[in-house]
Amino acid sequence: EESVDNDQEEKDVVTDASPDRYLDTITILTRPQAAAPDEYETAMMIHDGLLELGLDVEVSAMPWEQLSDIVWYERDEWQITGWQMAARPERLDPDEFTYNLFHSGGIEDGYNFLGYNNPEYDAIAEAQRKEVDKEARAELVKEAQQIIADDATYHFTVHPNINIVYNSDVFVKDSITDMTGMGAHNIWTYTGAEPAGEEKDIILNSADNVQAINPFYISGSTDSWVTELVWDRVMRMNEDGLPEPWAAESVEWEDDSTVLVTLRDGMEWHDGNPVTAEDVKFSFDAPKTGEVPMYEPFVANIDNIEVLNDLELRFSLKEPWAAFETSSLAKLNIVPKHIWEPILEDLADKPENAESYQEEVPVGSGPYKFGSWKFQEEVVLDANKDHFNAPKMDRWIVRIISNMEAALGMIQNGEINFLATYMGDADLLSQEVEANDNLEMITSIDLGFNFFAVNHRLEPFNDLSFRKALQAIVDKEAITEIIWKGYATPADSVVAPSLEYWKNDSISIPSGGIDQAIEILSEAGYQWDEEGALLKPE
Amino acid sequence: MEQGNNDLIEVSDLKKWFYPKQSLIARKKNPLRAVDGVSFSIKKGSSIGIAGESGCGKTTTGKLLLKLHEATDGSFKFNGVELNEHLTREQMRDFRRKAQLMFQNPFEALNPRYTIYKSLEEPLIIHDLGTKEDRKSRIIEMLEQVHLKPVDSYLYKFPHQLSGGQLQRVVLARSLIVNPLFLVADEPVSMLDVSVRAGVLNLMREITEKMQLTTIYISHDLSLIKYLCDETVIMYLGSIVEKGPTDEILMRPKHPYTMALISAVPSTDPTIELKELNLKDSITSADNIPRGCKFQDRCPYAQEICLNLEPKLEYAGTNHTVACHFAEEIGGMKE
Amino acid sequence: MGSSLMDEPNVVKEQSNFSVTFKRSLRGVVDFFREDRFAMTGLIIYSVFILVAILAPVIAPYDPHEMVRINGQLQVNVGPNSNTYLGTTNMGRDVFSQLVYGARPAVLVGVSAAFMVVAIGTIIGLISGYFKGKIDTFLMRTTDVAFGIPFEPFVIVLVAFLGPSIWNIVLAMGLLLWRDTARVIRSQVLVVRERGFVESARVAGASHFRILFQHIAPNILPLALLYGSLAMGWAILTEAAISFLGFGDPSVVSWGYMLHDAFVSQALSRESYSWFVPPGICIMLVVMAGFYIGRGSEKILYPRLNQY
Amino acid sequence: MNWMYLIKRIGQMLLTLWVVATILFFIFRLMPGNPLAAYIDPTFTKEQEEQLMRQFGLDKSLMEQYLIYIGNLFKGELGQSFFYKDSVSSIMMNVLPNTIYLMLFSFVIAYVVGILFGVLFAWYRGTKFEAIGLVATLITRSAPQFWVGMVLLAIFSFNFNWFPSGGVSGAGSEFATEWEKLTSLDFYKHMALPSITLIIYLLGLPLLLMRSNMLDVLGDTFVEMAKMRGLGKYRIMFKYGARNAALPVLTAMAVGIGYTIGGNVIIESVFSWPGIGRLLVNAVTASDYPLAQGAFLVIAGFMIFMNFIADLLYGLLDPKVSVGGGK
Amino acid sequence: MDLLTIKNLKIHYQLKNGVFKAVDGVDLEVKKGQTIGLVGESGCGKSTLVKGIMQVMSKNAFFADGDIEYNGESMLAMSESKRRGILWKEISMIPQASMDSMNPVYPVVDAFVEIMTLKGGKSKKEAILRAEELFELVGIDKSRIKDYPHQFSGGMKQRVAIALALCLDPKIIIADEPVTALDVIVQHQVLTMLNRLKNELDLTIILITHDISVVAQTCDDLAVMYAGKIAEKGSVLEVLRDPKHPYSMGLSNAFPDLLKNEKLISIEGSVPDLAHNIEGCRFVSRCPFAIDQCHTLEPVVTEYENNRSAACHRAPEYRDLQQLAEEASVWNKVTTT
Ligand SMILES: Nc1ncnc2c1ncn2[C@@H]1O[C@H](COP(=O)(O)OP(=O)(O)OP(=O)(O)O)[C@@H](O)[C@H]1O
Ligand SMILES: Nc1ncnc2c1ncn2[C@@H]1O[C@H](COP(=O)(O)OP(=O)(O)OP(=O)(O)O)[C@@H](O)[C@H]1O
Ligand SMILES: [Mg+2]
Ligand SMILES: [Mg+2]
Repeated sequence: EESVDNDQEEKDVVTDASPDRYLDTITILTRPQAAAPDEYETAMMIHDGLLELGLDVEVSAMPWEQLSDIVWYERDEWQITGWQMAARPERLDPDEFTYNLFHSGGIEDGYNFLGYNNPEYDAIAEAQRKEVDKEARAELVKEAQQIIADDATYHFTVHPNINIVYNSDVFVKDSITDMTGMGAHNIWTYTGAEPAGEEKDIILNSADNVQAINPFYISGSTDSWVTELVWDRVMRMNEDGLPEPWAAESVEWEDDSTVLVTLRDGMEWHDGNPVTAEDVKFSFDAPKTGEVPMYEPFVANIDNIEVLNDLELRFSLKEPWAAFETSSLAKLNIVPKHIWEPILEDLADKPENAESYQEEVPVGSGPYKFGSWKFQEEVVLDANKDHFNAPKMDRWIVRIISNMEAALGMIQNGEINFLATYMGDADLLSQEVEANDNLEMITSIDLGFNFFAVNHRLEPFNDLSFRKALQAIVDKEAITEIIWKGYATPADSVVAPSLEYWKNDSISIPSGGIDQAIEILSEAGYQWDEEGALLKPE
Repeated sequence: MEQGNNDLIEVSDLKKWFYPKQSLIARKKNPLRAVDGVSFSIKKGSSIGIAGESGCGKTTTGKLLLKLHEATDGSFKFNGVELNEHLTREQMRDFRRKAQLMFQNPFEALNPRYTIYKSLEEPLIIHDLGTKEDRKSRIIEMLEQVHLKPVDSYLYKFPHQLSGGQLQRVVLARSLIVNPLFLVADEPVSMLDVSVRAGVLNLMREITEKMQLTTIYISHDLSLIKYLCDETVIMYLGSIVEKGPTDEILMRPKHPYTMALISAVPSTDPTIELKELNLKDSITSADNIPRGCKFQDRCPYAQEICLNLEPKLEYAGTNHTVACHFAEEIGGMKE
Repeated sequence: MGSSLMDEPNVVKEQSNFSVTFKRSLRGVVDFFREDRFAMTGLIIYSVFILVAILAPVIAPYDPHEMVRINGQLQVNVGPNSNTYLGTTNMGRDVFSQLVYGARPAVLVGVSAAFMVVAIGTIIGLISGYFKGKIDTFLMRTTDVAFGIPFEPFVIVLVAFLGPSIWNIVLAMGLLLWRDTARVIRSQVLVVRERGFVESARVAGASHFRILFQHIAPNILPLALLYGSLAMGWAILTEAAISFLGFGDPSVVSWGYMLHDAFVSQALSRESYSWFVPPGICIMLVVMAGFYIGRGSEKILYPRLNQY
Repeated sequence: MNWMYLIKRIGQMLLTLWVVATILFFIFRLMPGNPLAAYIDPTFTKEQEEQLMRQFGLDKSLMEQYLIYIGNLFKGELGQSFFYKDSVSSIMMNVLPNTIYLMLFSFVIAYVVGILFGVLFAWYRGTKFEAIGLVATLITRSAPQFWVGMVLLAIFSFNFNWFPSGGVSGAGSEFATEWEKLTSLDFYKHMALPSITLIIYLLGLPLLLMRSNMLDVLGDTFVEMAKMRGLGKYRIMFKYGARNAALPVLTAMAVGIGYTIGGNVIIESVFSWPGIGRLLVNAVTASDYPLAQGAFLVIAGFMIFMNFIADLLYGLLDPKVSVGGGK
Repeated sequence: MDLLTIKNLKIHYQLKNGVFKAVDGVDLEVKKGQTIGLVGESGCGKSTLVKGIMQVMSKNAFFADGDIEYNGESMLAMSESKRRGILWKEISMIPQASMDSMNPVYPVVDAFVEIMTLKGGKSKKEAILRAEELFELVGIDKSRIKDYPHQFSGGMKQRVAIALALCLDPKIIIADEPVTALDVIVQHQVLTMLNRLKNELDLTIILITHDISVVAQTCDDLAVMYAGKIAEKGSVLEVLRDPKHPYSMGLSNAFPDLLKNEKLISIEGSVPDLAHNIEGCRFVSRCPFAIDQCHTLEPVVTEYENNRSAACHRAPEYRDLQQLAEEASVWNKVTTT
C-alpha cells in the first residue's frame, strides 16, 4: 500500500487524457510453468512490473512449438516473449550471437525475429566476421555488445548454471572435464572419464527423445550428443572453448582464405574402411547438393576443396571468415563417402532429402560405435577402442527420462551415474549431492542465456525509452535470487562471462526497478491518468 | 356410425411376428409367430375370454387390439373402422378413449410417483374432458363405483400405500373413467391373493354389465373365464383352435387341446381324483412351427393328414368352431 | 354415446405438472440421501467443497498467485506454520490459499462437466430408448463412435489445439463423457418403457412428450444424477491429469495444477508433503464422494438388496 | 454361428472406425497454426518449405487430402512422422508392444484380484470387512493415478531403491528376442511400479462390478437351492455365485482393455514407459500431426475393436442371449 | 412317531426398527408317509417356515422361540455338520421357480453328480447312473442329462427339480409352491408326478401353496396358515368340507371351480402388520363373526377328533357360522366397517 502512494507522487498525473494516448494490452508470451518454470515465473514478474507501471498486461503461456511458431512466422503478432539461447560448441565463437541475432538481414526470416535494425551495428557485425586478427576482432565484438545494451535490444535475465552430477564411485574424479560454457557434459568427459570401480558404463539421462541418429541431421540436443560421439570432426572445441585439431593432425591457415588440413594417419570407419581426405571433401561438399539443408549455411563460404592426397586437403574460402574453424571445421561431421554417396544420389530426384534417412546401423569413425537404439528408451554406444582418443569406459548409454524428479531419484539410486541434464531445482540438487557421499556436482556457467525479447516493430517497444524502462523492471538480481535461487549468473550480454576474451565487462544496464522505470518514462514524456494508467508522450 | 352388424370388434387373420434380435450364436433365426392368423368378432356388450397355455399369444393379441403393437398383417376393425393402418391423430385419440386395457399387475400399472387422484385424472386431461371440478367429481364417482370408500381416504395416497386388491380397483377405475366401449383385461387378478381376487372379479362382472362394456378377458385359468365370459376362445401357439359359447366349450369341447386343458384344471373338491392327461410332450415353439397342424406332436389322435394339412376353423355347432380334422370323432368320443 | 363429461366440452388448458413431478422426484432423492449413510457422506463432501469454492476469497488468507512476504521476507519452501497453514511453494505462494481456490475450478469443471453429461446423455438416452427404430440406431451408432474415441488422448489433442483453457477442457470432456450416461439411460428407458404404468399411459392416449417427460424421465432421474455425480469425479480427475501432463490452463490454480506445480518443482524430493499431499486428497475426496453416492444408489439400482 | 450377423457387426465396426478416422482427420486439419511449424527450421527457404508441403501432401485441397488419407488407411499406411522422419507405423511398432505388455500384465492381475475381492465383499456384505474393503477400494479408485505413481516412485524407488523408476529394462540390457525380454527378471522389476499403479486403479472396476453382480446372483434361487442342498460356502461362493456373476465382468474386461490403452498416457509419462500413450503426448506436444494422428487412430482402433469383441463376448456368454427366445 | 415336529416355532426378521414376526408360533407334526398341504395367503410366512426348516434363512432372520425336531432330535441344537448331513439326505426340497433353481452355466447332470458325490458318497459314475435312473423315473429321456437348464421346458425343469430332490432318497420332501406360475397342463403333469412318487416311494411331502385346489388334489392333510400362525389343521377332506375357522370358510368361498356355479365371495381387508404386536385374534379385522373377545384375547388352539385343530373363539359354533358364511352380504359387511 505504502509503496504505491510513493510512486504516485513521482508520477506525472494528467486528467482527461485523449483516448489515443492509452496503450493496448500487452501480452507476454512464455512457455508454461511445466516446461520452463523459470521463464514463466520471470514472465509473471514482468507482468507484475508492467501492471504497476499502469499497463494492461496478460501472460499467455503456450507450448514451445506454438510459441515459436508465432514468434517466427507471425513477426508482427507478438509483443514480448520469453526466449533462450542454448549453449552449443560453435557458439563458443561470438560470431553466431553477434551477427545472426541482430543483423538486419535476419529481420524478414532470420534470427533477428525481433526486428532490430541499426545500420551502425550491422557494419560492426560484418566487420568482426572478416577480421582475422583476433585482437582487433575482440574489440569489434565488445563494441557490438555495448550497442546491444545501449539499444536495450534484448532484456537479458541470466546465464543459467549448468549443474552436472556424477557418481564418484563410478568415475575417477579428475577424469571429468568441465568445458567452458558447456559444462561437464561433453565429448572430453565421455572419452576421458576413467572408471573408478567395476562399472564401465556411462549411464546418463536425457529429457528429450532421440529423434534421429544421422550425421546430416540433428534435430534435438540429444541427437547431437550421439552424433558427436559416433562421427569425428576435423576440429573440436577444447575445454577452453577454442577449436583444436581432432581428426586433423594439423590445420594451417595458408592465408586469410586458404586452409590446409592434414588428417591423422590410420583412422578407420566403424565398418573397417579407412578414413580418407576424399571422405572429408565429400562431407563438406554434400550440403551443397541440396540434400542436406541443415548444413548449407556452414559451407556456403567454402569456394572449393582440393584433395592433395589421402590425408591432405585444402579449403579455399570465398572471403575471409574468422569463425571458419568453429563454425565449419568443428561443426560438420565427417561421413563415410562409400555409404552416403549412393544414398545422396538416390535421394537426388526424390522429394525427401538426407535428413529423413536413417541408417540401420549408423557408421562413423568416432570414439564410440553405434550399439543399439530403443525408441523412447535409450541409445547405447560401444567404445571404439581403436580410436585415437579411445574412451576409457566400455559403453555410453543415454536413457530417456522426461521426468526430472525421476532423474534426480535415479542418480541417487544408481540407475544412472551421470546426470547430464537437469532442469529442475538446483538448490535441491545440491542438497542431495551434499547428502550423498558418492555424488559430485560440477557447476559451470552456461554459455547460453535467457532473455525476454520485445518486438521492435510495435508500439511501445519501438521507443528506446520504453525498452530502457523495461530493462529497469527486469531485475536480474532479483530473478537470479528468487527464481533461480542463486543458481545462475545475471546476464547483460550475448557473450558469457566465461568467454573472458570476448566479453565486454563494462556494460551497464538500468536495474533500478519500478522507480527507475517511472523516472525513465517520465523523462521521455510519458504520463499517467488519475487511475494510474500509463499514457504515451503527446 | 351404426354398421349393419352389431360387432364392435372384427378381427380377421391378424398376425404378429416378432423378429428376434440377432446374435452371434444364431440359435433361432425364424420369426417368432406370437399371433399367427387370428380371426374372431365380438358383439357389442358381450364378453369373451381368451385362454391357452403360457406363451400362446394371448397377451400379444390383447395388445394388438389396443394398438400397443403394430400388427404384422391382417385386419382389425373397431366399430367398423379399419385400424390396422396408419391412423390420423384424431382417429387415434378417439380410439384411445374408447378402448382401454386393464393390466395384470396392479402394482406396476400405476405410476409410483402419482397420487391416485393424479393417476385417475390423467386420462381426463389427455382427452380434454371437463373442467377441473368436473374431473374431480368424475373421479370420486368412479372410486365409489369400484367400492373404494370413503373416497377421501384414497384420493391422495400413493400406489405403494394401497393393497393389491385396492390397487386393482383403482386400475379398473382408471380404465373406465373415460367411458370406453371396449376393455381388454389381461390376467386382471393373477397377481392378487386368492382372498381378494374374488372381490375384484365380482366388481368387474358387475361394472361391465352395468356399463354395457364389450370386454375381453385374458387368462390361463378356465374357471375364471367361466365365471366372467359369455364366449371363450382357446388359443394354441398363436392360433385359435376352438371358440364358442363358454358353457358349450367347457361342457362339450371338440379339440383335443381344449379337452386336455379342461381336464387339467384341478378341482377344489378333494374327492375328485386327478385324471390322466391325454397329451404328449412338445418340442414345438412359436418360432419353430411345423407344417400341418400345430398341435400334431402333442396330439394323441394325430394322423397322417395332421402332419401335412393345417386344419381350418370349422363349425361344430351353433357359434362353436373348432380347428381339428377329427373334431367330430374326438368330440363324440368324449360323450 | 354421451357421457356426462362429453356434454360439457369445457376445455381446460392443461397445467404443466412437470414442476410437481420434479419436486416429487426430488423428494425421492432427498429421502434416498437421508436413508443412506454412504450417499449422505458423499453429499456432505460435495456441499463442503461447493461452499469452500464460493467462499474462497474469505477463507484463503492470500491471493493464490501472490508471493507471500512476511516482514519483507519472501517465504519460499517453508513448512506449515501459523502464517501459511500448509507452507509455501518454491515460489513463495501459499499452499493453503491455492488449495482453497483450487476448489473453484474443481467445482466449475465438475459441475459443468456433470451438467453436460447429464443433459446430453439423458436426452440422447431417453430419445434413443423410447423411439427405437432408426432414431435409436442412429443415436447408438453415434454413441459407438464416441465410445471409439479414447478419452484422455482426445482431451489432450483438443486442448492442445483449442488452447489450454479450462473451458476447453470442459468442452472436450462434455463432447465424450455423455456416452456412458446415454447408454445406461437408454437401457433403463428400454426397461421403464415396458413397465405397466407407461403402457397404461399409452392406452390412455398420452402423447410421446408426456410419456417421456412425465412418466419415464422422473424414473431415470436418480440414475442420471448418479451418472452426473460420477462424471463430476471423472471430470476433476481428468482436469488434474491434463494439468499434470502440462496441457492445463496455466492461469487457473486447480488442484491438478498444484500437483503439477509441486511435481515440476520437485516437492516430492524436497519432501514437501504439505504441498504435495493435500491437493491429491482433495481430488480423491471429491471423486470418492461421487462413488459414495453411487454406492448408496445401489439400492435404487438393485432393489433386491433391500430385502436383506 | 451366425455369419451374417458377424459380418454385419464387422461392418458396423468398420463404419465406426471410418467415422472416428474422419473426425480425427478434420480435427487435425482444421485446427489453427501451420502444421509444419515444428518441422520447418528458421534456415528454410520458401522453396524448401513449399517442397515440404508437397512432400506431406499439404498443398492439395482438403478433400483431396482426405481421400488420400483414407486411401492410405486402407493400405495400412499412417503417413510419415514430421519429427522422426520415419513412417508412423514403424515408430508405433516400436512402442506398441511395451504398452500391451504393461497393460495386459496389470489387467490380468487386477481382474483376478478384483474379481476375488468382489466375490468376498458381496458374500460378506454388511460386515466390517466389506465396509473397510469397500472404502479402501473407493480410495484407490479415486486417487489420481499420477499422484499414486509418484508416491510409489518416491517410496519404493528413490527411498528404498527396491524397484527401478522408469523404462522397460535396465540400462544397456540387450535381449536377443522379445521372448528373452519377457522372461527376464529385469523386465518385471521395471514393470513393477507402473503395473502396481495401474493395478491399484484398475482393480476397482472389476471389484465393484463383480460385487454388485454377485449380490444379484446371490439372491437368485439356484444359489438359495445350493445352500439348501447343504453345499460348502466356497463352493457356493465360486461355483454358483462367481461363475455366474463373472460373465458381465468379462465383457467389461474387453471394453476395459480398450480403455486402458487409451488411458495409459499418464502412467507411461510418470514412469518413462516407452509406450504409445507417451508417444501420443510427445507427438501432440511436438505438433507432430501424422504421428499424433496415427497414435490416436491406433488407440481408437484398438478400443473400437475391443468394444466389438465385448459385444460378441456378451452375445456368447450371456445365457439370456444364447438361450434365444426362452424366458 | 412323528418324523418332523415343529413346536411353537417363531421366526422373526430383524428390521431397522423392531422385529417382523413372520412365523409366530407354528405347531406342526409330520408323520412318515403323510402328505401335508400348507396353504395361506401371500406373506403369511410359508416360505419363511420352509427356509427355517432348511436352515437357509436371510441374514436378518432368527429363531425367536420353539424348535424343529427331526426324528426326535432338535435341529436347532445339533451340530452344523450333523445338520448339513440331514439337509437333502433326509429332507430335500422342490423349489417354486424351477427355472432358476439350477446353475445356468452347468449341465443339469452336474448338480446331480455334485450332490451325490459330496453327500451321497457315490462315485461320479454311480452318480451319473443314478441320475439317469431318476430321469426315467420322472419321465424324461435319460439322454438329456447333459443338457443345460435352459434347454428344458418349464414342466421338464420342474420334473428335473423333483428328480434332484429325490437323488439322495430323502425321507421328507418339502415343495414350496411347486406349481405356482406353471400352466395348468404343466401343473397337472407335476402334480400327477408327485402323486405317483408319493405312492411308489412312500415319501413324506410337505406341499406349500396358496391354491387349495392343488392341495385338494394331492394331499392327505391340510394346515391353513394365517399371518404367521396355523389357523386350522386336519384332513383335507374335512377341512375343506367342514371348516371350523372362519378364514378357512372364506377361503373356499373365494375359489372359483370349473364344476361349480356359485358366486365367489372374497375376504375383504388385509393381513395385519406383523411388525406390530397383535392383541387378540389375527383375523379379527377381516372376520365377519368377530365378537368382543376376539379383539382382546388370542384364541388358543383347540384339538378336535380326527387330529383336527382350530384356533378360533367361535369354533364351537362352527356349524352356524358355515351357513352364514355362504352369504356374500355377511362378508361384505366387513369392508364398510
Ligand atoms: N415384445 C416381444 N418381443 C419378442 N417376443 C415377444 C414379445 N412379446 C411377446 N413375445 C413372445 O410372443 C409369444 C407370445 O407371448 P404372449 O405374451 O402373447 O403370451 P401369453 O399367451 O400372454 O403368455 P402368458 O400366459 O405367459 O402371459 C411368446 O413366445 C413371447 O415370448
Ligand atoms: N429378510 C426379510 N426381512 C424382513 N421381512 C421379510 C424378510 N423375508 C420375508 N419377510 C416378510 O415376512 C413375511 C413372510 O414372508 P414369506 O416369504 O414367508 O411369505 P410366504 O407365505 O411364503 O408368501 P408368498 O406366498 O408370497 O411366497 C412377508 O411379509 C415378508 O415380507
Ligand atoms: Mg400374458
Ligand atoms: Mg413364499
